[in-house]
Amino acid sequence: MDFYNRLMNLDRRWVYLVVGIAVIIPVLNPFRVPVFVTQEVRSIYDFVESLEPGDIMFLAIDYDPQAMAEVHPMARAIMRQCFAKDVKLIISALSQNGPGMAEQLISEVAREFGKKSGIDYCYLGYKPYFGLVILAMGQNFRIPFPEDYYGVPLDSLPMMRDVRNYDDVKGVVDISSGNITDAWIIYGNGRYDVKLAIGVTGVMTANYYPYLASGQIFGLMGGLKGASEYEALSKQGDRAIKMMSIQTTAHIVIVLFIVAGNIGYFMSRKKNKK
Amino acid sequence: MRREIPIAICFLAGIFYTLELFIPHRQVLSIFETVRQWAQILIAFAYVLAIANILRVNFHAIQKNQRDWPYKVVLIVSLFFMITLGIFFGGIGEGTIFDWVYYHAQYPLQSTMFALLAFFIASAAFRAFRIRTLEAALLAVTAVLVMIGRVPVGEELWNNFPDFTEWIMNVPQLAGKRAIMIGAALGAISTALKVLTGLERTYLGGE
Amino acid sequence: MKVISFIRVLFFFLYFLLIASPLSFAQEDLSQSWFNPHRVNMLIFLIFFFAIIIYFIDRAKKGKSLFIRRIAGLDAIEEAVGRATEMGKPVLFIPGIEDIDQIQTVAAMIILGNVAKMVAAYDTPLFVPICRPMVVPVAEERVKEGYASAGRPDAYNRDNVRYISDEQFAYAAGVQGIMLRDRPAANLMFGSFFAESLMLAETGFLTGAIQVAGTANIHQLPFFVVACDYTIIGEELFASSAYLSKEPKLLGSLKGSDLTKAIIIGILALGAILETLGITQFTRWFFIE
Amino acid sequence: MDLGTIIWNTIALFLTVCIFSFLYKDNPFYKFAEHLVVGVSAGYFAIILFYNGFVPKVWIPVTTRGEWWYLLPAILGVMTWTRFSKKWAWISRFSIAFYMGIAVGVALPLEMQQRVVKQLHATMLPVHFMDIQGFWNLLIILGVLCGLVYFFFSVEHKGAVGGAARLGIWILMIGFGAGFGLTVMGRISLLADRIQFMREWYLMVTQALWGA
Repeated sequence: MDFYNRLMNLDRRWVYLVVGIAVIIPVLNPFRVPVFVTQEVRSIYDFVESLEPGDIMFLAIDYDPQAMAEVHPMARAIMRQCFAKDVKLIISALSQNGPGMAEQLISEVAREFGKKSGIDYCYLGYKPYFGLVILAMGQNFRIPFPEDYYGVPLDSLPMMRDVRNYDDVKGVVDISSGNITDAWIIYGNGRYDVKLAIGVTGVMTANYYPYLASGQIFGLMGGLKGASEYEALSKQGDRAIKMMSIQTTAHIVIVLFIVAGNIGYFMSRKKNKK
Repeated sequence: MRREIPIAICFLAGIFYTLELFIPHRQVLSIFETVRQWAQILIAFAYVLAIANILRVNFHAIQKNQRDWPYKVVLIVSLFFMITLGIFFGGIGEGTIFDWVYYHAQYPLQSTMFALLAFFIASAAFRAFRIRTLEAALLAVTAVLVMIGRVPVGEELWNNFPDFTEWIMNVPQLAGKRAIMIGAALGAISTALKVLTGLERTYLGGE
Repeated sequence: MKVISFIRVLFFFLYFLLIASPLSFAQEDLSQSWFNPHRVNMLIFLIFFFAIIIYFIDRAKKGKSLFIRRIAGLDAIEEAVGRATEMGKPVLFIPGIEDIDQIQTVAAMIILGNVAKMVAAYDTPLFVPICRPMVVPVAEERVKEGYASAGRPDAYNRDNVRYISDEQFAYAAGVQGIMLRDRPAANLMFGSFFAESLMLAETGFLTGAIQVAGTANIHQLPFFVVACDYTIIGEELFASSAYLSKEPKLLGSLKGSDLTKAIIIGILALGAILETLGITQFTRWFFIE
Repeated sequence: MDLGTIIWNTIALFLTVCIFSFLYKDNPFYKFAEHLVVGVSAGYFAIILFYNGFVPKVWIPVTTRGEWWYLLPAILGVMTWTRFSKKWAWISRFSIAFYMGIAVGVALPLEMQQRVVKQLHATMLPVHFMDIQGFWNLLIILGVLCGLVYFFFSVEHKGAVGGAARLGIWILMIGFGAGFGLTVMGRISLLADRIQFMREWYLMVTQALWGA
């Protein structure tokens, strides 16, 4: 068998081996791939940067644990950036399986920055029917959430004393893996004019560009790539960036295999014709 | 009798639940919900059939000394091992042995099976993405473009690469997906309708 | 007379278009009422579609012959089974990983019956690994019936319909085991598949089997298209029961579904034209909360 | 690091390697792991259904609250067991029919709503040439139309219908290619996750044996 034929009929185990190596190397020796920051991610970063210490921002953690790999780094980076700047956070978790995961993240980051519940942040937790919850919070956070996640009445939390509704927060960043994003756009922004930015999974990203163009959202982070951009900008964490390097090598290797297979196919066909 | 009654049951239950979408009455909805719970209970009981099937098939294999029969012993022992742990060793809560076995045996096994897909997806791409016909070309070229567009290499090559992949997702991909979805839904609905009216009674089996 | 009834239909149409169109986002409390007025459009669509299907089934029963185009993937089933029997190797039928409540699984069971009939004539084993308990009895019955109708009830082996596991990847592992060790020469995969699709199709390719797959799960179709010899796409799966059995009542429903598609194409074109002209009433009528 | 954790994690590592060994070829270790995962998961589901299906939904309501009507589904469930007898097997059809009826009834309107009417609504887009989106809208509409034509079964794919169907299949192919390319990322993440686990095991064991 000549070279091209052999290339075309390469044993699958060589493919496995090369793909394995392409993933193992960046896991063991993480390197940085260039991160191109897009405007839609930068505007979220700029917004958070523009906040003063003591300002309040609303962070909506609206995804299930299955989507963690892609969007968790976004939530983490934004939370860390806020706490580093002493910006206060109100956090909700409107996805059914999300509250426990959100709580873990919050307590982990809060411990790192020495932040206290009720003083530096307020975790509202979960209530069903996200559309209605988002609408009700436009009246007063206390309607859907008389108490926070830990069962403490909002009225007794120092940071919530003068906070009633969206008018008292500087903006909302919604990180989501499902249609809760739509509710935030339709009800949050549409009804109450909330200044809104979103972070979504890779598959969802394309659907939300129209809202960016129309100004209904001011920023958009899409999937692992958006997360890595935000990490690079804010310099808070590098999980998504690391993952990006693994993805890059693996994708390149697979594409090269496809190209090699086609070269083998065309060259051997050419020879057969002769 | 043996056929007509089941068909009647299926028809009534089907019509009842088709109407659910149109009746917002609270009490009625709670009845719907209760009866739906019944279906879940039914499955819990039907699982006995599944276990019986596993035991029968594997016992026969062991009895006949079929090739690989020692592994069937592993299968049956591990099945009973899990059931024993769940019932006699503290239930299924966090920190029980059942939980530990789940996290350190079942979970790694399953997630490694899942991870094998990374290799399979590569070998399938290598083998099948040969540009033999126009259809194959469209398939292969789109896949390669989307793969490149998802990682920073794309931007390195061409500034608008990510926008281009998004266009692929947003226009041709979306159109194809919708066409399949609408067609498949119509097919599913007409099959469902035939089941409901008893025209299609395969699920009941033969006489 | 015709004119009058036409006007009546038109009036009816306009009434729904302009007055009853369910477009309000009203938050009124419906928890005590017996009908949700916002879903009146859905009800009409459903009744309309049912009527078309029933009409065509009825017509087909009266003996009007119906044309149906060739579906390569379904012809390939026969070819694959034929090759397996020639080689004296088993046939593997995988009915997806969802329960019998999923319509795709029902469609798979219909195909299974036909495959059993094909296989029964020869002494070729037919393996059916199963992922959900409720599918077990149905599949057993289907295979038994298939063998019986081919005149070989004695050839039916109950142990070949095997429950494997409810867990997706445990199921995939079990099926891979059958592929590797029993070496079926034909793998038929029909039903609702998820991530395990590529696992099964790649392992099947390794063993050199002819593979025919069909699913309506859009996200898994790419993998079947890439790794199998023939792929049945979306609605073709549901059409298969009519295609394989050639029963007039089933062919009739296919015709009805085709007409519905033609109507949908018309509605779509009309909607786009009206939307382009800035008339949004029509589109809104297809809005569902 | 206590010994228990190390032992459990070593078991997990061993099983992980067993499964990966399949990539080279089928072997006794993989066979062992394969049968183990099938057995363990079948047992796991039996227990989960027992504690989540039977205990809270039948046992507790009937024995502690006296809500006897929860026995009805239990009877339906027991009826499936008649399949063990040749003579009475037909009784199991009642349960299957009940289950099918509910499933089909729930699915019917939802399929219509989610996959037909909502998709239709989303596809009725304005076509214009003011910006590029207006033109893309035209492509989307044409794509959906041609895709639908491909699914016509009762007309021969010749002439105009054949042309549209062919265009339809091209669109589907582009969609499949995109779907394939998009999935690669997720699958690679899963592999990275397993490799990360193996690395952590290595670090844990070396630390336990030789200290930090």
